[in-house]
Amino acid sequence: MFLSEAMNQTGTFFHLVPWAVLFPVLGLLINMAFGRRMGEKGVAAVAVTASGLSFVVAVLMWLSLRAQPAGATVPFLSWMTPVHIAWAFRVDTLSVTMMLVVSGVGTLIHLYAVGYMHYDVRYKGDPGRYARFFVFLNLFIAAMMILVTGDSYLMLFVGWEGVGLCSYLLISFWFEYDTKGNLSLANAKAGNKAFIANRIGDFGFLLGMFYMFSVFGTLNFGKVFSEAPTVAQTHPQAILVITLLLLLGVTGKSAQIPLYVWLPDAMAGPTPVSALIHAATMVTAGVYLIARSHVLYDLVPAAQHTVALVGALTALFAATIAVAQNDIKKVLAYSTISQLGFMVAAVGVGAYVAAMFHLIAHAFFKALLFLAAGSVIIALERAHHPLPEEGGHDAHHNDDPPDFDPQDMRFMGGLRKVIPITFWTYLIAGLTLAGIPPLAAFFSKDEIIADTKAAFPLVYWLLVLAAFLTAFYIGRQIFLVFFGKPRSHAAAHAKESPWTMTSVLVVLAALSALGGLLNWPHPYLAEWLGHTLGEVEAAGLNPLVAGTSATIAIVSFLLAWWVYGKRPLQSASQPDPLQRPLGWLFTAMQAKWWVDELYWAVVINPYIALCRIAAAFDVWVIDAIVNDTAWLTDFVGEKIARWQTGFVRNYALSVFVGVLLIFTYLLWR
Amino acid sequence: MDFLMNPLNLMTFFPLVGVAIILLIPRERKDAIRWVAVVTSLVSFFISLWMLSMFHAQNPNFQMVYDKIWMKTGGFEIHYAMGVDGLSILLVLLTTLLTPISIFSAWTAIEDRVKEFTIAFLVMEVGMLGVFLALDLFTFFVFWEFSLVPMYFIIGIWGGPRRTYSAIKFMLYTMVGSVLMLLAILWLGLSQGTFYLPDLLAKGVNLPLHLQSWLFLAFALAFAIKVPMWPLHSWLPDAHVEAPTAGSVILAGVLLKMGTYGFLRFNLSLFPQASVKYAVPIAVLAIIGIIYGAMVAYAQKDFKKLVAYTSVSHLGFVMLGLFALNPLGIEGGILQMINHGLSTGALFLIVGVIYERTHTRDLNAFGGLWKIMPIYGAFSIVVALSSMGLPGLNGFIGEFTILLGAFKSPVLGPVFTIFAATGIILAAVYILVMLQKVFMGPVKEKNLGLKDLNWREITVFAVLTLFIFWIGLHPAPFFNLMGPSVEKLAHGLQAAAVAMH
Amino acid sequence: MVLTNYLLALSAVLFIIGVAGVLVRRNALVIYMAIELMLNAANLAFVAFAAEFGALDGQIAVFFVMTVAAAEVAVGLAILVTIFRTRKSVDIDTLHRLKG
Amino acid sequence: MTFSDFATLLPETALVIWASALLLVDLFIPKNRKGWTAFLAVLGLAAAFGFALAQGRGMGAGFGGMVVSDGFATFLEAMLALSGGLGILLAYDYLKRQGIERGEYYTLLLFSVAGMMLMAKAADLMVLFLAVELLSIPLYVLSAFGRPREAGEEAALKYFLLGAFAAAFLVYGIALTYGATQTTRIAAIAEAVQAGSANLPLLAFGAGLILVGLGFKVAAVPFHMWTPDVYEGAPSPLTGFMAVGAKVAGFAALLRVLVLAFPNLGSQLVPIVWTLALLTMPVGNLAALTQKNIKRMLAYSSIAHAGYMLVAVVAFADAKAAPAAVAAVLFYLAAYALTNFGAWAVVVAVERAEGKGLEIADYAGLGRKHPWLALAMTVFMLSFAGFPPTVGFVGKFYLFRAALAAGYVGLAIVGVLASVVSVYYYMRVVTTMYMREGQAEAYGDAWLKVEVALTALATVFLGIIVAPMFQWAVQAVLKM
Repeated sequence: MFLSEAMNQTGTFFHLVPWAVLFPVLGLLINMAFGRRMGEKGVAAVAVTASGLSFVVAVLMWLSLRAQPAGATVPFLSWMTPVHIAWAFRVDTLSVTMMLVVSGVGTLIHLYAVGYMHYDVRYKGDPGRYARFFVFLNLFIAAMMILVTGDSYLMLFVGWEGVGLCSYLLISFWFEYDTKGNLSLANAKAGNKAFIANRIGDFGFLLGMFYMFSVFGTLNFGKVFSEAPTVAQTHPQAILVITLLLLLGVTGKSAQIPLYVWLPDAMAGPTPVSALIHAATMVTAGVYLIARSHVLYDLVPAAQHTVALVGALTALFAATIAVAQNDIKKVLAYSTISQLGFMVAAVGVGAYVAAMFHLIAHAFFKALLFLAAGSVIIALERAHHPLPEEGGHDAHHNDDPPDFDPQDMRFMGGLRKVIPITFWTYLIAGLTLAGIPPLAAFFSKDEIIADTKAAFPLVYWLLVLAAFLTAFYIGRQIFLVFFGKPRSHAAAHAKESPWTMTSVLVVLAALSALGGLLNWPHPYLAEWLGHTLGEVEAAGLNPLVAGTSATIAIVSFLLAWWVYGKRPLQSASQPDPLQRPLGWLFTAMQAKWWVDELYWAVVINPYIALCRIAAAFDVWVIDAIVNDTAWLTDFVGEKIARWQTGFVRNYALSVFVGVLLIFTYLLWR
Repeated sequence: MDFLMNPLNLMTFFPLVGVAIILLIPRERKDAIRWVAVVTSLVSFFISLWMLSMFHAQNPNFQMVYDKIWMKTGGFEIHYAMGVDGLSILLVLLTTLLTPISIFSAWTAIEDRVKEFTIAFLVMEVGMLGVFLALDLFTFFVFWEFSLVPMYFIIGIWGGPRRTYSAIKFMLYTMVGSVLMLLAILWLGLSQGTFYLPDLLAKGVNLPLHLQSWLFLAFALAFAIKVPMWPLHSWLPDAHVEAPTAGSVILAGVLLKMGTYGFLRFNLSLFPQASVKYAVPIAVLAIIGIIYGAMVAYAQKDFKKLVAYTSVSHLGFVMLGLFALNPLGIEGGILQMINHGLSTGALFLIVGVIYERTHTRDLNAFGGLWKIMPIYGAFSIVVALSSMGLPGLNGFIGEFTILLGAFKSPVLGPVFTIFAATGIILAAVYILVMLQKVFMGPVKEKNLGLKDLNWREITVFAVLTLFIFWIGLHPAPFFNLMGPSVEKLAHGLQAAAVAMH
Repeated sequence: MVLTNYLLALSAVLFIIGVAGVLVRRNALVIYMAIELMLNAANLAFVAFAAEFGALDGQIAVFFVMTVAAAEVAVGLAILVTIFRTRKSVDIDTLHRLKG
Repeated sequence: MTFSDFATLLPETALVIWASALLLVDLFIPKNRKGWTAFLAVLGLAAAFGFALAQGRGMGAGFGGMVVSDGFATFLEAMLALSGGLGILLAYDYLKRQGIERGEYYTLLLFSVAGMMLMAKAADLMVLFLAVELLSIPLYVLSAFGRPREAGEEAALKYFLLGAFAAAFLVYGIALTYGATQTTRIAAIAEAVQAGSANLPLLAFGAGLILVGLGFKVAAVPFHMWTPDVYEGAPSPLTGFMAVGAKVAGFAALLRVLVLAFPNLGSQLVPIVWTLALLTMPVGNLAALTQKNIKRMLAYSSIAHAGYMLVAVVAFADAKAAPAAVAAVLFYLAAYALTNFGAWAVVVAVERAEGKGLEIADYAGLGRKHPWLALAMTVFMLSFAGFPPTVGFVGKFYLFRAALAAGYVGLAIVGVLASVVSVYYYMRVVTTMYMREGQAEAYGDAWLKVEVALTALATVFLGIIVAPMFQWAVQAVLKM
């Protein structure tokens, strides 16, 4: 590799940034055209290479930025000429951070999926869809790269909707099944839900852009940010409205209240998708958007407060739901919503570095949690009905109940012995999530909580409470899944996943554990991002806050052990130990506070009814008026023809009447 | 001879050469007839490319003008005049592109009276091109009215069970508006002493506002029915549902654009003050159309009807853009006309593909088709996404520009954009539900044996998809073609708006 | 002058009687006679005006009208005869096959 | 009475002499050779056509101002001579096919044409009356030509009685006009009004009655009721001829009388003509909607077309708009004539013995079995409905232009909306031909086919190359 030759005159690689998008696009085109002929290995090689090359580009950008921290803008192709917006890439420390996370974690997950999907397509009975999966995955990398490298809000929006599309395509990847593998429309509907919820958010984003364009005359980041202070003087309301509209977009993409409802259902997608899109990368786009727009948000405290409050409420709300779920992925899904709430709250109080820090850490540990969960699920699945190539001959020779669900934690238990690598990595990730020092999330979450304490006490208390619940539900999960006795045949006979999967788990576990080093003890990340975000925060380890949160985490985790670990469940049908003490509260949490039902009753069903009414109106009023006009014309014609009686004298009378009328008129005038 | 040396005349009337040849071919030799039709329309397409190569994008005026006096009577002259400018060139290209595509797509779908079918299509092309190119009100009206006839036959002969009803409804409904427009044309010609558009534009229509308004309304009625704008749309679902696939493609792709083009070419250009006066009511109707069309589309059980109602919604966007009365809105409107032609044309082809295989359009009869027909599924998803305005595909470019135009419009404003933008959410709802019902979910047993696309269908979809991506990713060439003409038009409108206030 | 007025009044009365005859009678022959009455009412008017103006052209017009009426009656009677041959009646109320 | 007097009347004179001679010659033509009579009749019409054209822009007044040869008359005479020829072409094969071939058909037709031509030339109300009768009497006879078909006889009697009834109104109107102005000369009437020597109230009544008489001829509502019955009952070729000839002659007289005799009676007469137009268009079109018999449908449609033309006629009193209005009516008459002959030729071709094959439903499948015939019929229907590029469209264009130029916007709106209604029933024929399966048959000899082809081509050709004919019509406008 002749790196020096690839450098341009200024000695950087910035001009190569379009390749971060183009490599995955190339990969998906190849797989789309030849995927069926290349076989699984070929498809996997192309997809992983494409994603990996994208990561290489990101690394090159990182190297270049070290030399020139100011970054660069790389124009690529003219685009929306009427509004003077081109395809142009922006390379700065913020975008490159995101690029590294996206392509890095993305590539790891590509690797994991190589093995995972091999089994998945076979369990679902359509091996032909292997290539399609990697096409979508590459498309996702491309779209995400557009999102994070775009030089304007419009280009960001392209990636924004593009990742939404990939999310939709991958959620409904097994469009003929539900999550348990029964023939159903459920997965397809989950995909629709995700896309539509995102569209509602995008509606706000779009309006925000329109308003922004009409005030600033451009959507280009550089110009908007440089003019923002002036505009804040001339149009004080404008920036507030714009930032709030953007927030609506954020609630859609980053699954905040009130649009979070799609994310739990999004777990219908294959597990690598849940890890990559619905945990590590796409859902953090909202955080990225606000961080990117920090110039605007900093100008309007009211918007910041709203953002912080939304984030904190979401963090707590989702955590309460996570406590009562039985589906291993659903718990993680609500956990993701909750953690995203932390990040959003952080950007809301202006703690952009902390948010980004947590974003990165979360990308590692949450991806790991999902992948490990996927490993658990596959392990149970394989034990439940082994593939023919693995010596399985009779699908149902085990004694699992008919409602067995490989994702339901009540059918697990004791797995730490049969799938040890998965267990250990899961444990690391779980402890990270719980905020146990010195794992990555301890530092990042701690920074967030510390920053909110000064800025917005209400948010601080909400977050503390959420942090308590976080450690509890992850503890509950770990004890339910890995400890105690196996509560099903499959759990007892589970086998460890192949090395393609476990190796990724190990790498991610290492990253989760050591991720804290990014910003502690030396604030590398703060300095790095400071080039873009403008301010370098004081390297934060507030001993008091740190101590408190560490204590909370440990206490909460122990509480989980006390409830679920000390006296493990004996069978799958046994009620949850919290059911009795918490009563209706537990039921409400388990039922997700009936938010879905509320939306159905208040929004969706009325809309469907309205559509039906409109359709009926169209037929019975609008079209009926047209047809009735025609009918009336015909009717009158028939009546007129009826005058023609055939009797001569009537005809003569008609003439005579005509004469009379003429005479009357002449006399009368 | 100089008549045929003009590319516009040559392109417009070349299909008649094909008609003449087809008349000589025995009716049993269906493939020969089809080939002649496809090749003829392709020649017209190449002539249109020739025209494109001679077109100067920086020139906002009419180009390649061919102007001869048709008849000279009493007080004034009626011209036969053709010309092209930035407002029409894209629509001309769309027409010459979609005609061969739709003839090609009907290769196996139409087996009965192939001779008449191809003749109808070629004659139709003459009418459509004439409408977009005519520079004289009389010439325009001749083509406008004439283009009804072949479509009447296409729906009426090769359509579904209620074809005669739909055909006559299509015809009568359209005529109600166009006869009043004829009177308006006459009135305008009489009062201004000419029907020749460049003259009218150069002098400006010199009438008091209330007379302008009446003329504006008469033109608007004709075009609003054609577009169709809410609540004058009810001929559309019937016509679309009954028409054969190729007919639907042309109907949605080109014929509806004749309405929006009419607004652009005549209402906005000739009556700028009246346009300012009526911009708000028309925009309100457009928005009702956007939302209503989307809602009714959602409630349909017939695949084709669903697509038909999406047209009501999409053309609402076009109308909103045009009546934003600023360059942004108008450019978006024009581009969206093209986008709608490509996307909805393709959607109708999608319906046609499955109808040809299963002989049903009931949305509940499908499901999981992506599994058995992956190529079909892939194209369909792209087209559907284009239709719902996914960024990176063509629909978004148009909708974004339109909405932004309306937002910044001197006569409309943010409220219009807010309501119209809900259409983007609702579009996602009906498109996704459509995809879900047809392409997702479990496969029905009777559909298991369905064949994926053949090379002919793949060619058709590939061409359309190419344009869908091209406009979505790099629309600059398209905007450049229309830019100067739109600027000129918007300049006049701006002046009128200033004069009004 | 006075005479003219009387004559015109008579002519009008005759004309109206003729019209009434056409409207109320069912026999085709009688109807035609009523029409003749109307024509003659016109003739009377012509003559009356001619007399008042002292001009000849009005009186000549009468000859035209009478001649034409004669020609008409020839054709009319032929048609009536034909009809009578086929349906043995000249009652026009039986003739209403063509209608609607 | 000099030679020049006859010269002004040459086409009519020649035609009458020729017809009289043919009446005798026909006696010597064997029964199975009646084609000769037809041929000779056409020859006579050709001569009349030639004579009419030879008169060019006109030869001035003749017979002491009772007739006038002007461009207006020339235009109409040429058209009427052609109509006569087309009428004979229409009839020749039909009469043989129906077994009613007699030489008198052609001679009577010639007389009728002579009457029509005279009507175009009449400059005196008495001549007008004579012309009306010369036109009508042969038609009464011809209506019953299908003897002993009851429908034909009924039609003939109805036509005769009502025609005579209307003629009586016409005569009475002439008498009143004479009483009011001391003259029956058309030009002199206007002069008398202008000079103030006319008895205006009396004149208005006279004019009103003349309108009734002529309104009957052109089938204006409410004087239209004879039309459907007669058109349905009469032999189809005759109906085709009558629908054109009688209407052309009627409008010729109407225009000449209104524009030249009563231009100053606008305030009295315009509202009447306006109302006639307003009633005629919708009634004709609406009644045509529900017809199942194609002859009846075309009859109502002819009423409707009379209504469109009346719209332009309303402009007669407006000195500025009148010339264009007259030209528009002339053009429309020509357009109507062409289209009408074509359509009736198809009707004749499809009609079977015993009056079968006249339902619109009988046209089902024509598009498959006889594509060219169906195509021609489509062209005619489109022309009737006013679709470009047919001559019918251009005709309507000019008519409504004339109406707008005179300021009759309301009438024009009613007119165009009524024409939308007409699209429905015209297209129903097309729909039946192409979109219904059936066993339509077509007969007819080469001449009939030639007529169909010629009229179809002309309908389209004159719809595209409009200028020459319209130029002619413009030059043919009435001058004092």
